[in-house]
Amino acid sequence: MKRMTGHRLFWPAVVLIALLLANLAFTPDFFAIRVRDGHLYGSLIDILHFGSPLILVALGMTLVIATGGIDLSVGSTVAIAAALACLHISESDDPGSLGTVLTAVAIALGVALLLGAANGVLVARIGVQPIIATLILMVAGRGVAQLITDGQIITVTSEPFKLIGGGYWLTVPFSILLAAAVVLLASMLTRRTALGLLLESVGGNPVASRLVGIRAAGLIGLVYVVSALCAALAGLMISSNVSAADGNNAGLWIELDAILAVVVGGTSLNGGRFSLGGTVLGALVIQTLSTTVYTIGIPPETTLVFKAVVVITVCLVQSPVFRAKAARRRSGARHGNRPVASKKLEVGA
Amino acid sequence: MRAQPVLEVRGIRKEFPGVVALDGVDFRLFPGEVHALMGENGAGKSTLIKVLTGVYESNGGEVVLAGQTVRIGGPLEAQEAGISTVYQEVNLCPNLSVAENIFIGREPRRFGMIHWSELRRRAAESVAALDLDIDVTAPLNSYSIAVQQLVAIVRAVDVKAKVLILDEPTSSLDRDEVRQLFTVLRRLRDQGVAILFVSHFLDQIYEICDRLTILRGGRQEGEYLTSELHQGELVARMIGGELTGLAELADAARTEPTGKSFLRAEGLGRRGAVEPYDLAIRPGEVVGLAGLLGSGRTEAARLLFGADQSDQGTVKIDGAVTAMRSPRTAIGHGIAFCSENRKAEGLVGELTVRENIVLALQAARGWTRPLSRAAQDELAIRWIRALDIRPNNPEALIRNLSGGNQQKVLLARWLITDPKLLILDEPTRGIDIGAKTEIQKLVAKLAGDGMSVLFISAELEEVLRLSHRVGVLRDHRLVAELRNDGTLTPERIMSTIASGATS
Amino acid sequence: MSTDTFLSGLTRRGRGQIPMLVTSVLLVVMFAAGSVSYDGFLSGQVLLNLLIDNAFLLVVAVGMTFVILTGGIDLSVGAMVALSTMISAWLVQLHGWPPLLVIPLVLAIGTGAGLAMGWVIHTFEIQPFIVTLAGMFLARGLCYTISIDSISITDPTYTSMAQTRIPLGELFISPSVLIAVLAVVVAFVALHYTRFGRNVYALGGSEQSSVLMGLPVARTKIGVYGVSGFCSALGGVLMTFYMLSGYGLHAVGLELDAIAAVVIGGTLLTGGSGYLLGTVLGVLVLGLIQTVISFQGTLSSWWTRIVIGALLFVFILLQRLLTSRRRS
Amino acid sequence: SGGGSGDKASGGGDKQLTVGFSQVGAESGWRTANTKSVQDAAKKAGINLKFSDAQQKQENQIKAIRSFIQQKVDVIAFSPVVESGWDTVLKEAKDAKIPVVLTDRAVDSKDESLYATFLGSDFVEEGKKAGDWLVKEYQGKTEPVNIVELQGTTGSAPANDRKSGFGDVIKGDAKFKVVASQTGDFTRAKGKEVMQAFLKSQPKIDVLYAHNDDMALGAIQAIEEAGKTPGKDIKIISVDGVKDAFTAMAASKINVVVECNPLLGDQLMELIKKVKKGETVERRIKTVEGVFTMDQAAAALPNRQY
Ligand SMILES: Nc1ncnc2c1ncn2[C@@H]1O[C@H](COP(=O)(O)OP(=O)(O)OP(=O)(O)O)[C@@H](O)[C@H]1O
Ligand SMILES: Nc1ncnc2c1ncn2[C@@H]1O[C@H](COP(=O)(O)OP(=O)(O)OP(=O)(O)O)[C@@H](O)[C@H]1O
Ligand SMILES: [Mg+2]
Ligand SMILES: [Mg+2]
Repeated sequence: MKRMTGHRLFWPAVVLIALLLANLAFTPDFFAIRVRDGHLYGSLIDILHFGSPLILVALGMTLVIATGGIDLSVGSTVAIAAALACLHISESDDPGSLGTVLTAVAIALGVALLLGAANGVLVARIGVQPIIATLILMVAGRGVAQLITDGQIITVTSEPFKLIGGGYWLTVPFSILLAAAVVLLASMLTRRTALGLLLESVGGNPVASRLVGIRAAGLIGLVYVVSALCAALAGLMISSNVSAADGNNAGLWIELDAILAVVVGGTSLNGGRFSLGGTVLGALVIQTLSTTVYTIGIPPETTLVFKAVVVITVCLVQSPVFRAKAARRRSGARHGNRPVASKKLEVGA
Repeated sequence: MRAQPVLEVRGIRKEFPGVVALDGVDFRLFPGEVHALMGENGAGKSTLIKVLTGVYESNGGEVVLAGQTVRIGGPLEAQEAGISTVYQEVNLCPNLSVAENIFIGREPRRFGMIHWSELRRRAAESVAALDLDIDVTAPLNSYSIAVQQLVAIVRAVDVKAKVLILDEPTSSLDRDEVRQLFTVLRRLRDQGVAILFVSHFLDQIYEICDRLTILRGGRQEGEYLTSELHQGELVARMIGGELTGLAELADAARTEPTGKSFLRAEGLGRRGAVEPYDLAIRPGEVVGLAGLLGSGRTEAARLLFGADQSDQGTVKIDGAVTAMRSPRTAIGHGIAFCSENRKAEGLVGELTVRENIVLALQAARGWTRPLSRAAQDELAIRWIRALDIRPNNPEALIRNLSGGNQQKVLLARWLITDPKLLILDEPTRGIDIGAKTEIQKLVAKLAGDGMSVLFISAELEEVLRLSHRVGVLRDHRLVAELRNDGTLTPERIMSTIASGATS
Repeated sequence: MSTDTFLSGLTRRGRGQIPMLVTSVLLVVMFAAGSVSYDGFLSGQVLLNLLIDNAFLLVVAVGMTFVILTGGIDLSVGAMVALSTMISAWLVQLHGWPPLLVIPLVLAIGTGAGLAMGWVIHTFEIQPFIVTLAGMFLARGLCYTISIDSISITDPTYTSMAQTRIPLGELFISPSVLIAVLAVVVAFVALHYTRFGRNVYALGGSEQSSVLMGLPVARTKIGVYGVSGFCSALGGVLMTFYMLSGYGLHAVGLELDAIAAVVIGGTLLTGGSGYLLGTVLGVLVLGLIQTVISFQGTLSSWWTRIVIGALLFVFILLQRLLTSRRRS
Repeated sequence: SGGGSGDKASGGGDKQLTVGFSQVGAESGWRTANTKSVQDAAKKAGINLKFSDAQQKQENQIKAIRSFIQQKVDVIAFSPVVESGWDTVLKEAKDAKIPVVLTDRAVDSKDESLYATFLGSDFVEEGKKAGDWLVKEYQGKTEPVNIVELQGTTGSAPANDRKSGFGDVIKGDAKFKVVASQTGDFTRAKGKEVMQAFLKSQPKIDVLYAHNDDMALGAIQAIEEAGKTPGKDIKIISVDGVKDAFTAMAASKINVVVECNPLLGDQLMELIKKVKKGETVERRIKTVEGVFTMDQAAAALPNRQY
């Protein structure tokens, strides 16, 4: 088992390391981490810092995908959570107080919970296909976020709120700690309890899962709620990082990045087996990729071509079939795998 | 000997990561013969067939077709080379109609377009040739696994190939269908088709096969003429030892338990599936269900488990009316249901053997009370040993197991939940004779310890061997309940089915 | 018993059609509601505009239907549409190539790109999502490498394609509508009356079974991405007619619209089940929602989104409830 | 709510004017202010405004204009998503005898008769103004000036034009060097992220040119976190002129803001009335826009409306 998980994460890790090394070639002190003003400072820290929201969203997405679903609404949830929290803080008399910030966080998470539950009900109870069920919220949710912010950017100045996405704790960016804590919690929840097994079963064979008595509807509802909560946390991070809520742009297209992270992490979109570690690696790969674009100085008009090349390389490297084919080509004629004779088959009469 | 073989393999070797499935197997198939491939579960029969038809690439050895060494790149090439195959699990498309499943890839066409009416007409004809009366325009997944198996056979037979390979085609079939199938096979054989036949039913082998090849543990044990090898010896060569008898089982079944019934169905029915029926099962009692293909045995059982919703009647458990809203409710009341359709309704292919075994138990405990890893391992290893599941590695992915071994895992899944009522729908499907005996003994023992069992099997002998009472279904109606008092024979059940009356 | 069997046989056969029926009825209801609420809504031209304005989406969604029926997905379509407009504009406008050469070339490029993606998906067993996502990045990126700006087309062939009105009595349609309808008809025939089409369904039902049944899985799988690539390129050509320009930011998010149209039309994302005509209905639903919004005309940007979401929600909910009631 | 009240009331005495207005979307605070200005002005002028949001898609805008034609509005006004590709639909409008007024962005149509007039800013001009300020600021200095640029959404008209206008001006002087240029998608979060990477990969940055205020505001945070002083260690040029930017400028964090005025509602309504009456109007009407520097910021701040 241990060897297998090791295997599963091996290739995403290789890709991540390769990307980091590529950066090192362009920026010699890329790996340098200094302490500045009592904060850790360096490119690697940035990657983790900016990658944290994506890690969170991708984490929730992994669980949804494990059940064979997909959640397109996370971007809108990010925006709604950000907007709600910032609105509450900016309208309160004492934006700097911890109480205000805690209520703001509670409001954001509470609403996200409702949104996730709505998705869950649509998918699990009413039986709408996940992509459409969540598309509804994706479209409408962005409107709701804009409605909350009145289409403007709400700027907030609140020290405790700033901590969530932009602050530091024990020299480490708080968002990294928060993301790490959520990752840890999620892996405990899925691997220390039976949740992981049951989710994989529901995603792997829903019919059989019903017949063994798994409460699939409940589980599916749960993953959409978790996904929405993760997205809301990410939304708080994103808005806190820039001290502003942007209903129009916060979390725009993050669902695509999150799904990509999940897939790069080796979880199949068909549901079933999932790997949270893989997802974290996948999210880091994507964030590193963006950073690489900035550091190498790839012009914006070729950025996408570059990304395409990297993504396809990543897939190929991860594909066992590709590796096998490449290995076979390298070992040339030596392989004895094929039957001796290879006369082309004639169509029988 | 006779003419040259149509198909011959020499020294075939096939390795999977960690398993050598075939190790230097030789095998010949002559035109105009029915040739049985025999062996225990996991012996390598299906793998050999898949290598023959190009599904798997072999790691050595050669395939000779009509005297020429060939490389078959896949099922498509095999088909083009005149090899038609029914693989072990039903491998058809559940979403397509029966007619399409029969003809897909070689649909009749007119002006380059698929000629639908012709296709339907011909499909109906082919289906009728096997004495099947079904609507060929309905999607395949609306039919039971047995019908699907027949459709797969129809498809393979219809191709008019030189070589016909059938991997356990009869595992879900009743005697009538088997008889029909054999008629067809004999006709084909007489036309010179070479037929490769796999089955765990010895009497079927002796009825239809001219020659047999025995595989044991991935090696070829030998090739024999059926007429020259008697049953006992065949079994001994397959399992490499003696098989202990079944006689005492039948006796144990006679003493019928008394007492209050654990479960009682009253007027339970579902429109379009089963007509209202009454059935009671006492603790320690084994009730068999008999009936023809599509008679509604599975559907009757599914109502008891809440897998389908009943729309009439009630279920009483320990005397209290219970609404079977979902399998979860049923499980909560100590009912277990092992489905006949293991691929669609049983296995979670990506999970390991261990995980598949503990799944039902874990689901019943809920996700907050996980079984510890040690407990899981302990359970898995115990049942792997008890049912002789091969390979004996609890971490193997279940989809890589042989059909029979998968079936054993599913059985284990339900046995560890220690249910009060165990519903077994074709539990011995695809299981070899050795293991079948073990399983039957196990069921008898569990019943002896007080478990109620509802036992459904297409093999009447098996039903009779285990059951105290046999419910007979016909056309979705429970027509009779027969006491297994020693006088009950398969023939009497058959005649009950035929007359449709209580006898 | 016989009535039971008969009935079950009937529902068995009819089951597939019910969602389509429900969807069409809901569509009519929606149109009726629009007609009651807004002046000028109840006119044939509004209906025809639905087709004129969504011709390219329709074509793209047709291609997407093939892919989704096999259980795959193609995220590259929007970017391929943009790339097609870009290549057309670039070659015709900046290099003076004749349209009659450019259009087939664009179609060939689209088909080729689709086939290439299909090949990668099949040979290396990589998830379609990620391969076509890379395709999406690549196609958009290529747009920008050609030009960051939007390129206007003034070529007479293109302008006449754009501005020709084919009269239908009082009303009119554009040539693009004819092309789109033709694409639908061809695709319908291909899906329901050719082996390729049936193999598409089989592949979606079970890939493993398709392999074991000896169906040409590789050809089919690569083929559907080719079809989708072709349809995106054709959609791109239609969009070039519609916009008379090539631009890297054209058709952003079109893939989502296409997928939504296919799925609203009743096709299962898991493959194997669905109808092409459902896709047509899906496109009409999306178009009609937009028409309603623009007739309403008083919605702010965010209320626009919220109302689109809400209408979609109501539609999906009704569709779902009505079909499932019928089934049980 | 943000929407109009939806009253179909027939307004004042004479026949009420119905105007179809197709907006690009709601992608930024600037845009929202623009929308609001148009909506408020319409209400004030007693014009029945049919508003349609294109969500940044040209195809949606074309559809909206078609539907306006269908609804027989009196005048169509719109802010084109891009410049090209409007001929067909504008011709349809012309055939239906509905005059068209462009706002905010122009269209590049050869046929001048397709629209009556164009009211709005000139993005190239804005880029030039930004460049002019820079040239003036570094007049007489000789040491090289390293500039980083935060571009808007790749391919969008303001990004393209602000880049090229700026580039044209500084091209003349070899000491100006754009050492890094990336897109920040017009958002704060992206602006901050990209700036943070720039700060690590570029050894020396003298000037930041951001295509809009939001990116500049994001970048300021990154600069501060890197221990530098925005406005001093790194000079910042930004475009748009939203309130937050003025606040930052008043705090000496932004050196100069090139205004791009979204509040053209009243002007637009005037124009529309004129056009409807058949009066001749200028083909190109520029909105009043200024360049604000640090010292003017505090004074201008109270007047900022958005
Ligand atoms: N894809 C695979 N990966 C790994 N091991 C496999 C795979 N397929 C088969 N095996 C192994 O090969 C051996 C032979 O399996 P096979 O299916 O041929 O058995 P069989 O004789 O058909 O048994 P049964 O009677 O149960 O169908 C088994 O040990 C099985 O676990
Ligand atoms: N003539 C037929 N032959 C077989 N199945 C039929 C026929 N007509 C209808 N069916 C359908 O096939 C399904 C099979 O029912 P069910 O599975 O309950 O039967 P069964 O007695 O368990 O038979 P099997 O041996 O096929 O499992 C039912 O849905 C039934 O409606
Ligand atoms: Mg087998
Ligand atoms: Mg059955």
